[in-house]
Amino acid sequence: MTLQDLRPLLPLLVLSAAIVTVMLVIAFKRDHRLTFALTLIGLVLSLAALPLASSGLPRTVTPLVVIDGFALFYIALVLAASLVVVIFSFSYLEKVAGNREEYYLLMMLATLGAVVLVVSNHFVSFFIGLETLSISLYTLIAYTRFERQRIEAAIKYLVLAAAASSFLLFGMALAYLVYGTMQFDQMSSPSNFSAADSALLTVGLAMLMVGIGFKLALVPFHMWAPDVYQGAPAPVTAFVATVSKGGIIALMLRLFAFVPLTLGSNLWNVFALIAILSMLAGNVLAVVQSNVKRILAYSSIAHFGYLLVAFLASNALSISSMTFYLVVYIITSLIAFGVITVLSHPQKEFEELEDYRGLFRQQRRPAIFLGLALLSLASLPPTGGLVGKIFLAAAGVESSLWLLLAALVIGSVIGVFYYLRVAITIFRQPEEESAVWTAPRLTPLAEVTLVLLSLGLIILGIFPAPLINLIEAVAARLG
Amino acid sequence: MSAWLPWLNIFGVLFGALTTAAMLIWVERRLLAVWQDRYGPNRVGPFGLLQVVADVIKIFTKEDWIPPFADKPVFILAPAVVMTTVLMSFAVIPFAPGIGVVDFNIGLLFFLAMSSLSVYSVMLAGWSSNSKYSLLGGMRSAAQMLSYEVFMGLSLAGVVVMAGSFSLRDIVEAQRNVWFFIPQFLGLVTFLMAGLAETHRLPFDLPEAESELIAGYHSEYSGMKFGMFFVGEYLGIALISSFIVTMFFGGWLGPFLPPFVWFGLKTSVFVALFILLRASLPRPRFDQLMAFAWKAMLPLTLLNLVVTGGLVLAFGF
Amino acid sequence: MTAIPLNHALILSAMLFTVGLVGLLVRRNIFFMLMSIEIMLNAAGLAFIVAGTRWGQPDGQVMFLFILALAAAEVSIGLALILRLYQQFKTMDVDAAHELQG
Amino acid sequence: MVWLFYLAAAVALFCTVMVITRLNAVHALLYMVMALLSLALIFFLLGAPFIAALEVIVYAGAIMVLFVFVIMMLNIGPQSVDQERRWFNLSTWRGLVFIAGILLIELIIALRLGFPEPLDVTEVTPHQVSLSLFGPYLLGVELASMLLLAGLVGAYHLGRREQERPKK
Repeated sequence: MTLQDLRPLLPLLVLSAAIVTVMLVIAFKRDHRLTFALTLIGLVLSLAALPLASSGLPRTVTPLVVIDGFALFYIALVLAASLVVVIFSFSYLEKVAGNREEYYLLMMLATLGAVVLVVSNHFVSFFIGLETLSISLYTLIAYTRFERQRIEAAIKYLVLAAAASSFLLFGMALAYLVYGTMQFDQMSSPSNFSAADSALLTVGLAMLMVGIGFKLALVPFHMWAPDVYQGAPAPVTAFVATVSKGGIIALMLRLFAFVPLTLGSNLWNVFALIAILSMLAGNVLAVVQSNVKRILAYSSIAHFGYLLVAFLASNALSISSMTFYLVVYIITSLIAFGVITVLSHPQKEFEELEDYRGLFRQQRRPAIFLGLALLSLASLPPTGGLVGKIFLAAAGVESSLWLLLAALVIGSVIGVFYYLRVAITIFRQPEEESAVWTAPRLTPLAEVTLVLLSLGLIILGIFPAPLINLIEAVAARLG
Repeated sequence: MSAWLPWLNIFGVLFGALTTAAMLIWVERRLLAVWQDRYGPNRVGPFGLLQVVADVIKIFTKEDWIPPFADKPVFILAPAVVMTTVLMSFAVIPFAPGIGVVDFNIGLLFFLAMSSLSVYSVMLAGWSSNSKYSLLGGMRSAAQMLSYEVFMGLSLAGVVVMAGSFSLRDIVEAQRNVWFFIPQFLGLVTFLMAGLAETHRLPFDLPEAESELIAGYHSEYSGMKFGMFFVGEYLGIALISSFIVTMFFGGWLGPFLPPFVWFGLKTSVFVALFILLRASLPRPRFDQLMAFAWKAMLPLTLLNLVVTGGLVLAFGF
Repeated sequence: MTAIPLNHALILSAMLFTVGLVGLLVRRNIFFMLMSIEIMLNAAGLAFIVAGTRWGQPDGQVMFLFILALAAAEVSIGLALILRLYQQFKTMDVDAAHELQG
Repeated sequence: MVWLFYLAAAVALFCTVMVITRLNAVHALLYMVMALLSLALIFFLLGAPFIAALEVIVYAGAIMVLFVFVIMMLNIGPQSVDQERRWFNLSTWRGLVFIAGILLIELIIALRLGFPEPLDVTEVTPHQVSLSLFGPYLLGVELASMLLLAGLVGAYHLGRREQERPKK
């Protein structure tokens, strides 16, 4: 490692420095506002470090980490999403009794984990990034630790995530056994594998897939998603839905740019089955839910199923369409969970469908934001959701994956039904007695953020070209 | 000749360690008596030397009673663990060139491994006795030993950095020019503390604290099982003393006298120091003990390690 | 050193992994579930050591060190959660906690 | 020395099975420690003495001690054994063991294919491990400290005892 290597690492270094600073500040002076401000500054600074890091790319810094345009794009995405989540968290945490400061520390640690995932080029950094993310999430999910459902959700997540990690590790070990290296970009080296080696590799990759599938909550590894989405505090749910999954997608794209996943192979078929199941089961199960957080959980299962369609197509469009869709999905989820967060109280989350009845009459602006997010989730105009899905489908069409596309269409049609159900509830006449909850205060910062996100969503729906061009430029470097 | 030399070594060390431990019981009582201006055991044999033999006969013939409420297998296992781990640790101690059971290239780690396993004996004894004093003693010792183990390993890291090896023989050889207690004085101090805590000696004897926990984890033990805890403690003292000598005081190195004698002399000094500490220091409160470990000792060892590492890196000695 | 049949070591790790998995699925006591996870992590670690041995590289051992770090962090949080669970539900049974249902 | 490997493997496997079938948590834990010790022996035979030592120091000596510590804190005595017995449902066992057996057989078939020739094990010394730990894996070490920090902060936050009164 040389001094030149530090420059591309700047975003990570700034983030780590911010973590240490926040930790020390907490040790000497507990102050919610101060910690919040420091966290914001840390995240903004590390976003600001991105342009500084962007000269002389791509650069491999030790075998573990590679920084290239793709990585920088995803770092920006992850950091921005985490910044938004932190902004929403403030008013929620104000109502939390007890220590609030550790929340920000853990949030930044989790973000660091996701950033490491994005830049990792090696099983070791993959594993450490993933686990830093997970370990922080265990605590974040149980953060308001005197609510029973938090503990329950955290334990479920911990047990299942740890089991998934061990699958992942075993898979990595087998892959290492075959390749003799843990570095992604050396795995493509065309060595003539014996039958034995390819058998081992298939088992290894299948086990890796279990781990990744779990983190993305794909069917049949999705059991945790609804419980954790419901049980976790609303801002943490937002984090799980956006930052954590975004990091994994970036990693998956990088890993499978080198490890072959040929069309029609056994592994490919299993992936396809998972995709179809996720799209169908996610949407069908969402229909019967009456809890908005659970609905969003099932809907996220389906959405990552859609993403897999483009992934399986593995053609020129795959990476750019997935990235674009992911950006749109993250913005949409941030709006949806942001609204839930600002309306929620730690003891009583604003999550039952009944709570939303007549929201429009009582809270005009949040209702509009939420409505917009639902439109985007249902891929209706004028939002980015529509463009994204067309883009995904185009990738599928190019590789003629008709079965997967059929599932995508069926899933989307079911999706429209339940998203609109929620949307309609918002605009219905409120029941007389449901006016009990007092209108929470929307902090100016949160409101500005929501407005910006909504504008972004609409702009992506109308002028997607600039972002697509940017993504295509950065994606070209990969693979 | 060479075929049974290892066996001679093994049994020699085993016999030596056990005899030393038994002798230590007598030594401790005599020395304590001297410092407290009393006689100590002086009836059985010359200078009361046979007192230990008498004690052993008593302990052997005592009824070996297992309380009905205890968890029997674990209850029996606990004292065996302490004897096994301590005796196993003696295997890697280099007493003199040619004397010693094995020369292990990870000897130091082996020692740490055994000392971390010995925690179980106390914890299991405390748990299986199914009595509240024992349980409290067991919990205290678990917390204490876990905390002190952390910097026990770290305090030795400086020595490893300077010697460049985990092998105890290499470490002794590396002290030909200067004994490590001079450059590694902080390491010595912290290791001494950790060693005291690991052997539950005063002032760190909170797990057994007669006055508050009525002997803590081994309240329910009697007969030979109690004897094993008892002897185990003295074995521990001998072990930690000889380990300090190996790591910091040049092991067998020394002029004129044969190496083995040097080793024995140096070790005796530290055994005496352990006993003197018992005679002179009061027992701290439990939270003070923990705070001391985490807030004073751990930073000190880390500082020591960083400085040592930096110096070695800079000057390469 | 001696010649150990590496595929047998690998099969051992697969067996341990499966046993851990069975334990995880069958036991309802959260305590045993955590222990089963430890078994699975260890089995994966063994596989890494075997792989490292095959290539004569230290990388497998390095990975094991990171697994150790993970296990320590995970267990400490898991046990803290167990304490919470026991305090709030008065049980170690994970199925007793079922407030989250769709 | 090959027989030593098979002996250790048999002990590890036996103890692991015992871990998941015991009713008494402490007994299970002791079997777990035994399994870890025999695994350490296997690591040693596979030419990884450093890892063998760390397995004992960290896994058996620290992580498992935490388990015992929690058992003692919760004071789980014999009464919990009866409860475990009630939860010990044989029919779930049979089904799951069957499924897991199939999985295992598939795994073994895949693994058996791999390099049947016994390899001459070369020891990878602690020295080599440390050099690569602080060479190519330097960033990994730094990041692992962040991982441990997350664990530390989390355990501190979740484990703190005092009751917080909800603010209205």
